[in-house]
Amino acid sequence: MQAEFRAPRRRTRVQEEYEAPLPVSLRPEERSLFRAELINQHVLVWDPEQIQKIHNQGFFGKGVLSRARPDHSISDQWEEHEGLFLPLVSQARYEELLRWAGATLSAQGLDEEAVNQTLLQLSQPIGTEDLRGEGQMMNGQEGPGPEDEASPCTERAGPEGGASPCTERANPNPDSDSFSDFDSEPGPGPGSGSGSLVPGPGFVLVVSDSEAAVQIREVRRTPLSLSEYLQLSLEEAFFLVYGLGCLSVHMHQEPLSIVQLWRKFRSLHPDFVSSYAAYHHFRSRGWVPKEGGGAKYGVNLMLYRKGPPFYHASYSVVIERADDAFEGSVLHPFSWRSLAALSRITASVSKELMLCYVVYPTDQSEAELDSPECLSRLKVQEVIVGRWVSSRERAEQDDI
Amino acid sequence: MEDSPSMDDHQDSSLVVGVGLCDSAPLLWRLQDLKTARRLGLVGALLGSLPRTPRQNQRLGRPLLLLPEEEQLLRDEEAAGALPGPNQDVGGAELRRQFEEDQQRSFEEQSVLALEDRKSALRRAMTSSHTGSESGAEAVDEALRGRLEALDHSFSFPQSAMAVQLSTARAGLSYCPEAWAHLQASWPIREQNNPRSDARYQVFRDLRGRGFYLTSAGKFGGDFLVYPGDPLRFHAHFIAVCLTLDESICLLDVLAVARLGSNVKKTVLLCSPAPDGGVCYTSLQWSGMV
Amino acid sequence: MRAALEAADMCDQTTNWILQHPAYQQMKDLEVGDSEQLHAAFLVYMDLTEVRRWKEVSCVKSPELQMVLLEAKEKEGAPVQTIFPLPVHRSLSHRSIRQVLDRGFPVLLCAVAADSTLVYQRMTDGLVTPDPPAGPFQDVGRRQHRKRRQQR
Amino acid sequence: MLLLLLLLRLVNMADQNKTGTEGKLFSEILSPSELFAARSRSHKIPVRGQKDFFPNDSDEQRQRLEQSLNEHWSLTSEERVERLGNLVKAIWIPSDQIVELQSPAGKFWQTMGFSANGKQYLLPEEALYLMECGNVQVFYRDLPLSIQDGYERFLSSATVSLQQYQVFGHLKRLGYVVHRFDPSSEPSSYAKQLNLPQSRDRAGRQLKRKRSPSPTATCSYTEAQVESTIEKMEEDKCSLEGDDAKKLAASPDIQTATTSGADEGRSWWMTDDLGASDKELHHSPTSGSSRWDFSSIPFPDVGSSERHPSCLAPPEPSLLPGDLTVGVCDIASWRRKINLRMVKMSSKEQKREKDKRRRRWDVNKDREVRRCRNWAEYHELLARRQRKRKGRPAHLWNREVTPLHDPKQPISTGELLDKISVIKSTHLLEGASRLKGSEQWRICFNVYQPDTVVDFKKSNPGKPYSRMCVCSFDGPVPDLRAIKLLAFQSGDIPVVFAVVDHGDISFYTFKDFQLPIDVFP
Repeated sequence: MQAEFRAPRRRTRVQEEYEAPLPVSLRPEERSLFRAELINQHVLVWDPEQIQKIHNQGFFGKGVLSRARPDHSISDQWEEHEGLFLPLVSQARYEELLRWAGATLSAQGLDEEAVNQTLLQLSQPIGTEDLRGEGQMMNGQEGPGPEDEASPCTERAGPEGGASPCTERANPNPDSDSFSDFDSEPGPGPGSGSGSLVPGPGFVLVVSDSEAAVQIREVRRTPLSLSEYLQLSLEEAFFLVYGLGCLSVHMHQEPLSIVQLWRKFRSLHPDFVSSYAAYHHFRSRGWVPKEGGGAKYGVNLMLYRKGPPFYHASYSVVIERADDAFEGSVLHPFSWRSLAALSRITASVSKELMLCYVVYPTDQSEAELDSPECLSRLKVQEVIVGRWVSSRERAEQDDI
Repeated sequence: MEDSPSMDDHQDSSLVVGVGLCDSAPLLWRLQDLKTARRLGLVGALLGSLPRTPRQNQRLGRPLLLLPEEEQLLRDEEAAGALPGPNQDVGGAELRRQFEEDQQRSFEEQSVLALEDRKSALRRAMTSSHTGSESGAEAVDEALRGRLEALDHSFSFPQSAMAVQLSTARAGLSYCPEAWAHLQASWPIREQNNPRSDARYQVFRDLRGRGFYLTSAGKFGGDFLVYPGDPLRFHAHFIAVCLTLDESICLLDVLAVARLGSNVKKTVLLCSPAPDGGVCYTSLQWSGMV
Repeated sequence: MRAALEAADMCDQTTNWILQHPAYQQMKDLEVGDSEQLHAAFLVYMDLTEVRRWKEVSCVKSPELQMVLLEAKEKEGAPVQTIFPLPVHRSLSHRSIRQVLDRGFPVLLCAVAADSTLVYQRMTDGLVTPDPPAGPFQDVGRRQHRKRRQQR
Repeated sequence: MLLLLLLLRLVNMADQNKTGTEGKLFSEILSPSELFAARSRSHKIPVRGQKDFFPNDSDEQRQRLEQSLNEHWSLTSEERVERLGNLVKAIWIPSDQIVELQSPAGKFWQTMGFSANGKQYLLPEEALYLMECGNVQVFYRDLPLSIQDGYERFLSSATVSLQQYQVFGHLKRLGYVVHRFDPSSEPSSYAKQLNLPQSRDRAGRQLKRKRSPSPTATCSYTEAQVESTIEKMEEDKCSLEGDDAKKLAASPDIQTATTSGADEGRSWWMTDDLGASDKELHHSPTSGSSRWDFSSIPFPDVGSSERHPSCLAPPEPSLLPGDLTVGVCDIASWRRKINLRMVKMSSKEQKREKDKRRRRWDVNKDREVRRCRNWAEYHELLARRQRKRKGRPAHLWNREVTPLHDPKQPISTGELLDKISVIKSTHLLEGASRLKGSEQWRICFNVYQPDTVVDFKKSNPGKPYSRMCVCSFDGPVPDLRAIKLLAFQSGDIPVVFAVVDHGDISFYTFKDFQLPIDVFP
């Protein structure tokens, strides 16, 4: 008995444009390889521009400093100051940042004297004229403003990506490899529009706390920059590498081959083959699986049509494995109790509960599983768990 | 928390609950047993069709199915007695004769009652005709009186009109003392001697001891729904999830049940028997952090 | 001086700022031997400090669990809470939760998904009666939500 | 053990002054006047009031609780009282675990019970339900059975379990028609595929119904034998199962081959392995133009409904490899074996097939490949492409396993998805026929919807609305094997898992699904 397909629900207010289904360009001349690092068993993308592409084209990963879209900025509040739009930072917060910068410098072997000198230098107020002189202005219209409903950060590759004081350094090409075709695209150039100007990243407006005796309001350098990173789940990373060929994952500065990556991920996550098979399957059907959403509902994945900004999730997915006899060790030891809970939660948010069984052939050896080529011998069985309601109450009906 | 009768009262015979077994499930049949169980704060679940309106599922009737924990609590408190099973044979022919006599007597009594009923109906008609229009009332009265007199000779109460009872509970001894002993020793109920069912029982006992009422919480992903008072009058406050202290649970399952709890505005309680004989409770609530 | 400034710049593409962050270093010094949990703890730390702007966020080691826990205050003057970060695909036992509760502070369990999504769950010792569903409180959730939207 | 109506009442009265816990007698028997009075009692169910959230010890709350409890007890205490004339009399036959009617059946006969040897019978669950409804009074040894007797005597692992009866009663109370499921009455998938007419033999059916195994009992030896025969027949065509078989069945000109494939003998104008030949047809890079003009080669349509000669002429020798000679073929014996009915596809299915064909990656669709006039040119093209790929990162491309897609060679999203679709989808029926039945997972009941009751005929109940598998809440959740097994057993009728948690029953379905492909440009 086939479950009927229920149309996904479109979000009512969509505030962004759809860029592309996947981060592979249709134009061959465009940059085609992104770079990520494997750190602490997690895959992180650093480059702000790449982050935006990988996230916005297929909704891979999550910004480590953001709730969903990678859009962290040093402050939620931006204010106009002498014609410049600047992120607002309290004195206390600024000093906290200074302390961290100091700790970092000490850790790098600088003596106390040098550290203090550096910090003093760093925290000097900067005249707005100097800022303008640095020629790092952006069009204020594009810049974030406090009134902007779409948060300061929907803009791509804008100043919010990171707050490095060293913006004059171009994005260093991370690869020693021979990606000669890598053309680092320049970020959005200064526009022609009028309005307040947004200086490049690295500058903040420091304002003293309201109780403080001396009121400060000055522009300073950011002592410490925390640029947003995009964290990819292992499945997302592997799909970008193996499925799309558009990402290379580095560990200790060395790029990993597909098989190396596969082995590494399997060692990190014992169920990686199953979870990846399910992930790959959903991607190959054009859907957007998100693991983070699943955590909110107690499942492995949430499945979106097109992407979370455009549609509500349609399915909560629990991944199971089965062998050829359709039995075998289960990943998620289900009881009716836990199934009842999942089914109820899923129904209460108008989604459907899907069990995704990854079926392994019995004759598949451990050696075979050592390469992603084993995927072609796996099968996927999707099952929709539904509840049947018996009582469209027929209370007084004459039963025969 | 409302007071519940102490379990120590079991010396009082009225606090002995007769339990019948059906397909190895503990069922209560007799009203007094149901009431006693309720007084002990045991809710159970009604399974049968309601005699008054059998074809609906909103309100059900006897029998009352006890949770394994409810049944065990009664046993531990020596407040349960085994109802005799259906298979002990007692004098056949004698009983049949008694039954027929009883039916006959009942029929006779009901005939009398039916006749009386008919008569009083006619009398009511007469008195009501007096208050009606004056003209013709006499004639009507006359006719009614005639019918009233005729009733005595002509009235017949057909056998098919006799009301009979389809008894719910089987009549019999309230419980057998020997069977009671038997019940405590080897009651043929599915004994689930695993750590989880032990945990469930200890939690049940502890929460009941604190005055809560408990019902099954399967559809909420937990073991018990915990009510601050009789479920007839109060909403449940907690979804109790019973587990041993060292049992490992998937974080995803914790998230699921906690999410469900906040959806239905109940606190999820993780409950584990502690080494000191008590129970540890941990409340899970939505953090409000999105 | 230029060199020193560059040293302070953690956006250097060859060195991840996470690995250089003082809080990360502190967590590493706790030597819990569970780098996945450590990373989870650090993500939660960053969320509390950078996104939610909690105060006095610090890390401590749970010797029983061999895991990194966090302590923090929601705002200045608020009571201390223990935050228990855990990767989402892990299992846990009630005993481990009790060990965190035994620290004496209210506890937030934070599930950390592989893509760094965080789900916080409040845990309290004993029976905490829920708020009544009906009445004037019914709308609180929605109103708060609206308030949050307005703040943004 | 028996219902000791009068005796016990008398004894009870006599013993009323007897105190103490031992030997106290009990009865809840109504007096004739109570019975008489019960005729005019209400049938309304009182409405429950709003519940409170916190107990506060107030008198008001106490009063409301008392009122609720009183209402509750008065409702629960009520006994069933019926006019004798409205009761159907029946007797319990423990040896057969069955109830025989002694007086004419009521309306219920339309949907319940069966006749055999000129007598009318009710299954124990039917009898118990009708006792609970106050329709039937069942006697044993000339004494009426109480409801308790009914539960304790009728329900067992040999008939239906208490949990199964809970589900049965729940559905019956809602008006559904519920019958025991008889696996032997279900045509096998093989029979279904052959379109064998279902036996409508009334007597046969009813006999079967009587003998129908209880939902809990194990299946009999003969049934097992029948099943194994069917299994064997199904195994024979197993090689054709799955997607390939479906594809084949979809194109009419090879449809006949599908069926004949079940036969031991092979047709000599088709290749042996149909699945493989199908793949080859679409994936092997064939050069420029085809030498064979398929539109001019007649393929034998053995299954055609039109009159055909019983023999096929030998194929044109130029189409055959040189040293092969093929004579005339007699197809009459095959025509008798195959299903000659048209396979009708719904418009949905047709569309799906069309989509499938469209999505299939065909090397010949590649414009550059089409421009190649011979193998040499094609090889050259491949080499050219190879060279182009040289600039690619070595750690991804110069290894044993390479990415599925090369971002340097842009293709449309649809093509891309197609290219990376390396994991096959399967469906619940695939490979399900080879699964052996299980004791744990059984379908208990056929369920028919209440609105069909008016036209319902027991002799020809038609297609059930759903089928019930009753599970205990403490038991396991079906694994994929169980889901497949029951889906296969039930065919196109949905299987519902009725899960009994104490007094609550929840119904779950596990339905086959294939996520549609969603392509954005």
